[in-house]
Amino acid sequence: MTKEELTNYISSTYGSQLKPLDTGRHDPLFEIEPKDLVSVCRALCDDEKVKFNFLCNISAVDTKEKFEVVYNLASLPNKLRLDLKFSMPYENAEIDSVQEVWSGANWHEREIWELYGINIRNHDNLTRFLLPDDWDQGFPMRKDWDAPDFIRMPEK
Amino acid sequence: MGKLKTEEFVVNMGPVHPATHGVCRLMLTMDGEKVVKIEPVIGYLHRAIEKICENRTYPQCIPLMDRFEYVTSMSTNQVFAQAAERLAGIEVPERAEYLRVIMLELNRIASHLIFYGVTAMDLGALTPFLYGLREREYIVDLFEMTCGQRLTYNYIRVGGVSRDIPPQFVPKCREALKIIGDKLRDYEGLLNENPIWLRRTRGIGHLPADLAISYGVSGPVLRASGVDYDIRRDDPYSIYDRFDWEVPVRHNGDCYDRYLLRLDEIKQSIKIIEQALDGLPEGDIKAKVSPNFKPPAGEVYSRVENSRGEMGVYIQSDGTNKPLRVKCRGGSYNQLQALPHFGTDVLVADLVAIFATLDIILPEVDR
Amino acid sequence: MGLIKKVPAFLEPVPGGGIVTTSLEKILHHAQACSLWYMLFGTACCAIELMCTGASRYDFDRLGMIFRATPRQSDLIITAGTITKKMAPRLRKIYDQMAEPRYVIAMGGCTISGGPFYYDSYAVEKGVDHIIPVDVHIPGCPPRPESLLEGCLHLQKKIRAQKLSDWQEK
Amino acid sequence: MGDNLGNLELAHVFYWLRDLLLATGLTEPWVTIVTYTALGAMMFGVLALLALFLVWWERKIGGHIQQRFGPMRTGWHGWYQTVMDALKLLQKEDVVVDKRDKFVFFWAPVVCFVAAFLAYVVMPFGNRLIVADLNIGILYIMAVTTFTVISLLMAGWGSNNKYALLGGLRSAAQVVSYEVPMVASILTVIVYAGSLSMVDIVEAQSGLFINWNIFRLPFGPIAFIVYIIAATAEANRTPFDIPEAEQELVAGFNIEYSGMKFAMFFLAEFVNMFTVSAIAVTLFFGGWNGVFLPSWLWFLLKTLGVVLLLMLFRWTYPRLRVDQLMEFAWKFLVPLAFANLILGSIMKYLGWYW
Repeated sequence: MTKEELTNYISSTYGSQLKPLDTGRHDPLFEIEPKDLVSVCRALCDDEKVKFNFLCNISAVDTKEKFEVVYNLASLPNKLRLDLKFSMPYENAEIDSVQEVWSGANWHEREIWELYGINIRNHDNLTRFLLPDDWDQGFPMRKDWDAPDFIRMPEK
Repeated sequence: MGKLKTEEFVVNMGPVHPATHGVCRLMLTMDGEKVVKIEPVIGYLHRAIEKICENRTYPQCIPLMDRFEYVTSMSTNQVFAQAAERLAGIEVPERAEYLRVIMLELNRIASHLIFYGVTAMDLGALTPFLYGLREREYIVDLFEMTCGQRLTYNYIRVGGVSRDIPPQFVPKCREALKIIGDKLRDYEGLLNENPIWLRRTRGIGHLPADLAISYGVSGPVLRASGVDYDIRRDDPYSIYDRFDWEVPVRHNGDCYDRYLLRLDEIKQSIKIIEQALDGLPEGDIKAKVSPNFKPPAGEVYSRVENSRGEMGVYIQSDGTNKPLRVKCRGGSYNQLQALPHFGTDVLVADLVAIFATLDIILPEVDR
Repeated sequence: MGLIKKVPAFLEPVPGGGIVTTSLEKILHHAQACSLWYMLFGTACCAIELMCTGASRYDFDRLGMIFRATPRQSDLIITAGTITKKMAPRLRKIYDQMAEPRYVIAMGGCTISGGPFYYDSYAVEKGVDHIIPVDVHIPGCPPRPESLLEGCLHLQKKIRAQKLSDWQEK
Repeated sequence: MGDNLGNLELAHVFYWLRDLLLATGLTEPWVTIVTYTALGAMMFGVLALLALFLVWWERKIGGHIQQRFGPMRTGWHGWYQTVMDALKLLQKEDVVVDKRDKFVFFWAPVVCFVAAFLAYVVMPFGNRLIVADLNIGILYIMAVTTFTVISLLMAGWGSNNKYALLGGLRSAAQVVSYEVPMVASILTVIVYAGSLSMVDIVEAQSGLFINWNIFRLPFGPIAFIVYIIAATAEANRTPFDIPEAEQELVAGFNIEYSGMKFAMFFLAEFVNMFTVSAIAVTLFFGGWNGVFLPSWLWFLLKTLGVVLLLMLFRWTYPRLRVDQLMEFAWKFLVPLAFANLILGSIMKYLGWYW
């Protein structure tokens, strides 16, 4: 299955939940509604035609206006790649955990919770792990984050 | 006879422990010698590379990528350069692609040699450790000859490579490959059939394929569990589709298979490098790229197969000369994550063997 | 502290003890310099170079340096690699666990000043001398094994130049 | 013991010292005490020097196996490296752990050190060169070498450290298991020598090397192999060094010991290695028997040969796991040793040997 076929297949099968985006530069990128996240992921993982059973990565992005969360999926048997993405406002940012679909999402989500302060629903172990145990300076990966001893590079 | 009542106790393995390859801390709940529960505590090497990258231009990010995974830093160079090229639509010259493949594979061999030595040392054999590092020096010499650094190379740049190889590189490289190929037989003779080695590794730490996939385990560990998946072949990048080589796969998923598979990979890498050396074309080594180039807004997730599995970088660009977001994904991150789910109910000595054969290094986990 | 602190106290009152002390001073410090057992402490990139230095081509053992896994039995800690703010208390603890006389080599840019690349990182300790006293700094990112060996030779020189009176309780 | 000193070469020294002391006007019990102390000190000095040499040798051998040099900077090929190590360890701070078991923590290295030297009381270093020819010599050695395990247990318990405790317990289990095949293989030798005395065992092997037990006994090589495996385990050497397995337990039982206390453990380990090799030589390789060279030199050379074997083990093999170690002892070595013993005894009874 080539990339175009994959895009067509996803658009035709999951068209109601997934909208193609044109910012993806190498692999197909789709936008997803946060409320559909777990069900669509489950379906993508179980769909024999594509079978995205491998979660490569989850990244949160702070675009200075909103948060985006990107899921990079791969299919081991069908050798495909797909990216899913959704955005949400700064206030009360919250997403569902996908670890019931891919157990490996656990630490990626924990990291998002820790560094961005995005709450994860249905996560079994939301505890601090990258930052020091006594960290009290907020969420360092946010763009507006600042700390007394933090040296920022000049903008230019 | 009734079972004796025992009491569980907690042992902290790390952050400074000879067997944790750096600064991983495993909180082990133990029942006598038996490990009942593992809780990895990470972050002792969290250097905020992702945050720093947001404050650097694209070419400035590459040295940071070196430090993100220093054992195979060529592949981290490659994955970032590849992502930036895909974002900006840069074509890489033919010769640069060949040089990249040569360096990537040499680095894979170097990394597997370290694995060989360190694993043997963790299981108590001190001599293979020095043998592995001795042969690695030949490869390090080649890197030093090319880019002047022994460890953090900063060689693969956006649009090509930083400099051409010196004329004596090709003969030296062939010589090194020959030495390593010969010595590989010594290595196998030293450990493969050794009854103690077999008892310590065979059947220990069985990782089932479905668990591995669900936890995102990749690379040699995944292939040792019987999943035939290699990004070099199945999601080809650079020019890997031009060479004739095989993806070694083994099916038991235990420590012994993971160990053997890496030795097999060394042989395949030698094969690839020899073909690449034969086909090395003349020409440019770097496309014209401004050091301050601004890729159009967009996002890309690029991935390569390095010696620890899938090495990926997600870059989102907002059209300026600095990335909006760089997220690095290393193979060790997921392997360490999976460890508590298949590494329990073993003796502490087995845990050391499992940890060693997963080939986890901590900068990849903590970043 | 063992013998080294008690020696002058024993010998000073004895007539002619001063002569013995000076020759003893030389021997004792030579012994320290010749058998620096280093602690296995590697956090990041420099750890690989530390391993290489211990391996066949460079061979730490020539200088009488072997690794010990426990801080109690090591004389030297080579802080190979970045020390983050989370790691810093642990490093201090390890240093405190070591038995005196103990020495520190700060290996690599990260441990000297936070490194050439991490100056604007929120998580990296900018220089290991904020945490423990450093005897020798070795620049490089990572330093070559040769520079590490040279640093060790400098440390030996420094140890040999010490006086027994340096060890007295202040 | 004074009586049977008459026919031994060490007695020359003994009587010389005695006469000297009597001449200074000391009276009887004191003279005996002082002479024995001097003898003991001499023995101690020789063995300590030997242990220092073994440490250096081990590092050189390890180095050359790994294609490097080992110590080079302290004298010619680093010959006084271990002297410097010992001097340095003397200077080191003696760290005492806060929540230790005071008595046990302090005495563990002492017990280990003393136990390592006790075996040499009955060790025949050469022709008529022995401190005391006990008629239960080998039994005595088996008894006192086991003291080492008590000291390791003490160190493990007293340090109040989980790694140390695990190391101590491992060593207890290991030594108890390996004592059995070791004794069984030694018994085979005793059956043929017909005596427990070390001197008698050696003298039974006098003559050409063909008379050595390893060639003379019906299954001599098997007895020797069982013995050397068990001895490696007794001396806590790789592949049986699980009590101090560096990659698992950091440093095992001696994790909290520094300075001089650690040096005592360290030296005791090497003295132990020499002990088990010396016993192997006495039992299987004809002890001090040999031609041309003086007997004590033969003994030393043979023992160093066995030590070399142990060192080669160390630098070649990976480490066994703790349960595999037990399995190996009880399921393989013990049956083998006993089968060997029974067969050997039957053949001795039937007279099928020469």
